[in-house]
Amino acid sequence: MSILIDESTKVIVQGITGRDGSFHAKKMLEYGTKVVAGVTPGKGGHKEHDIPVYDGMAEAVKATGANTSIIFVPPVFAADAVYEAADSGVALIIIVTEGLPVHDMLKIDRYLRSKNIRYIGPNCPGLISPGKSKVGIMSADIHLKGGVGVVSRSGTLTYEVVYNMTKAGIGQSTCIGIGGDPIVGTSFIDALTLFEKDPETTAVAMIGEIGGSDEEEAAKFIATMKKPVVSFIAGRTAPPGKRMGHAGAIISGTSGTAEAKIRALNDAGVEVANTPQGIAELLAHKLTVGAAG
Amino acid sequence: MSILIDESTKVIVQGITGRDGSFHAKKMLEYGTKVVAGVTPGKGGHKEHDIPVYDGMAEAVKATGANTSIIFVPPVFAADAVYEAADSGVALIIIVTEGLPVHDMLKIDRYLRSKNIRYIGPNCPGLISPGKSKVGIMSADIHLKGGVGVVSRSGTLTYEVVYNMTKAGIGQSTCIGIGGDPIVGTSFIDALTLFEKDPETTAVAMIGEIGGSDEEEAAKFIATMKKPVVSFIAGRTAPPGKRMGHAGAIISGTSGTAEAKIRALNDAGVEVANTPQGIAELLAHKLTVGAAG
Amino acid sequence: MKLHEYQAKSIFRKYGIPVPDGEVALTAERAAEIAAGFTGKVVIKAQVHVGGRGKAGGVKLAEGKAEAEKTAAAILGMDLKGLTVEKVLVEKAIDIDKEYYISFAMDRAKHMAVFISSVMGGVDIEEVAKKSPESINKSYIDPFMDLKDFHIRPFLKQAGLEKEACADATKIIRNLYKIFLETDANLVEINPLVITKDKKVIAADAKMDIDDNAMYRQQEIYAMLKEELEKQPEHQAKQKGLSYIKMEGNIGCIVNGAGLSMATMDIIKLYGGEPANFLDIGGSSNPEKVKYAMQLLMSDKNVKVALFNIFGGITRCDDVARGLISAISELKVPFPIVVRLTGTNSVEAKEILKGSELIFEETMIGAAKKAVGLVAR
Amino acid sequence: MKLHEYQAKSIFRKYGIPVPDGEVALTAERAAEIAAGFTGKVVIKAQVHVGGRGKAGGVKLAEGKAEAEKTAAAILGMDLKGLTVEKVLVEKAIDIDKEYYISFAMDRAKHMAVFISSVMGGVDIEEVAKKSPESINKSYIDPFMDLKDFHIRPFLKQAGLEKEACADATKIIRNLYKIFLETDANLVEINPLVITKDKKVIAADAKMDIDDNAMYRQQEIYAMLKEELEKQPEHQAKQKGLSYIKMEGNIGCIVNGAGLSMATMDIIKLYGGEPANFLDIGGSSNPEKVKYAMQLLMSDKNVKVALFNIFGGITRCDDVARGLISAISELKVPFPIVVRLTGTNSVEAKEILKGSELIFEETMIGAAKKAVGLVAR
Repeated sequence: MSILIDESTKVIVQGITGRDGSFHAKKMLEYGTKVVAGVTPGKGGHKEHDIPVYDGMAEAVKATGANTSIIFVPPVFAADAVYEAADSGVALIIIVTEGLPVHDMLKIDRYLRSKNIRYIGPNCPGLISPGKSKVGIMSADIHLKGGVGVVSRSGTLTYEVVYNMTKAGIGQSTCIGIGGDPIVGTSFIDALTLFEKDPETTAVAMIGEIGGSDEEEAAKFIATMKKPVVSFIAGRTAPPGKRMGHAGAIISGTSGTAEAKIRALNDAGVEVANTPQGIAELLAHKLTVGAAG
Repeated sequence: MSILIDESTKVIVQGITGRDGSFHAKKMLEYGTKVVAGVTPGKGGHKEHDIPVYDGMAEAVKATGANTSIIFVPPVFAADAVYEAADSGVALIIIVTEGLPVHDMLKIDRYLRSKNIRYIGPNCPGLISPGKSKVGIMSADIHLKGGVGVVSRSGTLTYEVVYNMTKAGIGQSTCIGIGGDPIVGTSFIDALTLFEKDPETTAVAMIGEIGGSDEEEAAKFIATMKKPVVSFIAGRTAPPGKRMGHAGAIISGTSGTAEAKIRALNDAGVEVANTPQGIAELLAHKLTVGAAG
Repeated sequence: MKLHEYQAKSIFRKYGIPVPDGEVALTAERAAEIAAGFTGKVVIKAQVHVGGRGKAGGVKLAEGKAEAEKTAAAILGMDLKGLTVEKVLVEKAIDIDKEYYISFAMDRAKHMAVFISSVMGGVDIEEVAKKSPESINKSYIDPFMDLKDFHIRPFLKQAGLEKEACADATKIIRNLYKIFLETDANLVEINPLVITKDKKVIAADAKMDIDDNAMYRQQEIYAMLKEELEKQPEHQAKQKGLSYIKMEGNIGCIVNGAGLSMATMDIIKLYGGEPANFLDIGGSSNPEKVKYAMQLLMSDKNVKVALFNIFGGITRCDDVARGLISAISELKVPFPIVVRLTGTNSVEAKEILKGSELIFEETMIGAAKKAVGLVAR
Repeated sequence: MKLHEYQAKSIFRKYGIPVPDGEVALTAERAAEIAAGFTGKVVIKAQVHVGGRGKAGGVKLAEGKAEAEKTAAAILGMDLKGLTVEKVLVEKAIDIDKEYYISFAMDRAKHMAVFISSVMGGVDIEEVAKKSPESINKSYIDPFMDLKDFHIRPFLKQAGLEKEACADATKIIRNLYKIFLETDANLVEINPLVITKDKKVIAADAKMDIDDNAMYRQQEIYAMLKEELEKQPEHQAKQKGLSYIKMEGNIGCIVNGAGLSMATMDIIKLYGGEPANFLDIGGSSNPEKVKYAMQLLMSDKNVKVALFNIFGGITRCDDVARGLISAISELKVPFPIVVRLTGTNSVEAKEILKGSELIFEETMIGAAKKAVGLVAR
């Protein structure tokens, strides 16, 4: 097993005729993901890497039975693309697009929740269940099929962590990038809840960063979990009041600091690595102890 | 048992200082309903029939632990009153107010559903579980505690039916007036579903009328029910294209006729009485047969 | 409440939806003057609330002042499915290339507004739905989302419009939706939406139905309708808090509650009679309302007997009785009155009415049978 | 992006929120002229993005032209918590009777906007939250509902405003919400909202923070900020698709990805160094971006060593390598460059860079240690 996506996931790429959409549709297809359709208004009937393109989501879902959509549409049109996906019947939406205004996200978030549709992002790399399916933009070759769930607010930092895990022989069940925006569809707690329930997952790595209080909330939840969780928090040296690349990575006044997050995690009994490499070491230890005990 | 309301129901009356709100708050209190608070903005701190009045719903719910609200606010302010109730934490809202515009109702309906709040009405008499609680404007004395669930789109017609049932010694578990507007919170199917599950209810009387297709939808559901259902449909003589008092009671083109509804019910095996009195006779027969069989 | 085509088109104009040049006329002379202002042919269209005006002869082409006058004269005063034509719309005729159907309506079952479109315009949409359902597209609009391009796209594609016509049609659809929301409409419809031979997109017809419940905040529209409404007894009754609909029978009904009123009519019919009206005097009946209800019945020459059916609850039977006493003492009621009163204070009511010439019955069925019997004599 | 008080107040005026009469000045002379236009006292307020300007000496009263000029001269050029005052707002002083706090903000955890109010205005709201939490009221606004009277009522009641002030305050709060929505604000704040001795309700201060992501549709606001923004290296970098934040250390960082950039800074610190900056060159790096990133580091006189940390994925290491080669050949880079490249095409990258004076490291930790060591020498 894995969470959210597996061999049966059927994906539509919204914005498939754009540069990024086309590139990643191809990469996903090469990985073995069932990319069954693309959507670009006005391009219906065309093909992109042999994937049929439709004018609209309703039509594409009806024709292919897709259950998942990944969105590569520029921010100005992204909100409408999400609404269209929401009304098409898919159960999971991955918003890769960066730069969606927060006021739009408030409404989108409320809308998708009201329809019980799971979404990931925005401004996220997507997710991968190694050996099964990739619905995202991460490079596949650093991943190894295994038992550790990875959840993270950032992209390349996660690749760094996963790369070190794989080098150490520690495989992953599913890796999810939840995105770096202030409002995201899938929180740490959401991902942890799914990992806790997933029989294949034996431990979880949570990679947080400054801004908001998602890690602090997660810490409380982890205290109730049976599976071990290790963590890394980026931004110990970040100054207050500045957005560190991600729209959500900002210390406001005294809230959202790395210190507060690390403290909350330590209080919940979670070991927090000093470096991204440290995650692999902590996991190796946990898994050995777990296997022994 | 009964459905939706019973001895434990704690009610707030929104618009308690208005003429109708005040009158019916008193009547409900006299019946034994736990009317724990009233709300009228600007009248906080006053008392109405010894019921404490608050300025807002949040405050009233916090102070009293109420789980139900009944709204007697004029149409111009009714939508806001519903939203306020929705955000206050009550689980059941009865909208007595007549005259809410349909465009307002579209949004209200979507909002309440998105929060999983049950509502009844608008433009409805409310509901009564005889001997337990009355959250509505029906006169109590025609009711008798018993085993028949009654659900209806109209007010006085239901009284007529219930009056005849009570005269014949057939008591009611709960009587719900779902309201005569085109868009209502609780449909026939919703009420039937609850009655089917309620151990105290042994049979159901459904009183429909022209307009829409709620009775036709209900017929399909009744075909799957274990409990007997009898029906009466008003408006066999109604002309097309005219609103018969209720905003929702209108035959549009060829849809919404009494004939179509009666046919659908008959097809589902439901006996439809020719007169309101006929309901009591049909029930007497069903219940005797049921007891014998 | 329905708007006439010319009224709906005046709203369309305000919202930037193109309609043919034209004006409404109450007389043939005025129609001729309007026609004289246009070169080429004009269309003269009866302004009545019935479907299929064209087939029924309510829409005609004419050319020149004289012909327009003659045609308008023929249409004005015409009886269209029971309604008399009092106004005509005189419009410059347009060169039709293609005809489509678009509307925004309420879907009661889905609790959503719906955008309905068809590539078969200019004909009755219910007919199209039966014969060519594949030509119809429905896009449901979630109340939390509003109209989006993806709701419109399927129509544009099916219609195969060229780029410029696409942009024009999109603008019209967006403005139509705006009208739908801002006028509290139950229905706004363009049938046909026309592409002219010179590639213009025009609303050739216009239909609007406004939510009665929203009239308090639709004062502009109410002002448009006021004059015509005030002539209707249904509307006069409504202003007094009564719901009245005239029927063709001879047994006048006065009932409290809409459902009970319909049921009373049904029972009259069941026992062989014909109801003269639907009349719901509402919840809290005061004597004035009862008196007014009786006057309504008296204004209908067909009425041969009145049937009072009151189920007292919030409505107190003694209040109704007092109204009844005052009505029969002040008005010379020319027909017998059958009364059935049950519920709150019905004993007191019967006391009040004792000695009057009213005919009492205990049950709905009894009262209906009695009334039918009285008419049959 | 934060607006200055005078900019926010210009928006307030447009939306009908009363603010004191006043104007912005870049010189003491201009400040004096503005002051001369008012009778009575004026307030001269430093326009810089720091909290607690008053306590820090950035807000002063003055009377008459001469005193205003003297005061403005003292404030202009002042250093307030590291920022130099370049503009002052000169306003007619108001007679304060009562001070309140109101704002609309984003609640990240609840995914909702929130209306925050307090009867303790004119002081830091975070302080109030600690010391008198009971004075603060929060009403969460569901995105599907918008602002309703019941969100506002608790504040009006707690503030105990008289009828007219109630109506004025309600209007201000509704307009503030409109600004919040229509300008894509993360925060709009009035602190204090003042009731003057003659019972007027006035926004004495104004704070606004606009969502960077919404700038594409907030052109009017962007135009207001443009001049000041264009002076900032952070903003210039952003225009080129890079995320740059200057820090006080001496190890310049060039990294792909925001999280990895922060982690790189953290590791430098962990091993005893001080990062000179945050710099994320983003996902699809072209050689021009790499060159520009190097120029940014060179423009910071503190930088003693550069640390490249690239995790190739979508970003191809060979692209970065080509950029790097072109940068070092065209620019005279005055400090050593430590390079760590991993992932997609890293082998090709190393081939490209072979023979250059770059210092290679295999791991993040290795690269950080090396950079720290180079600075320490």
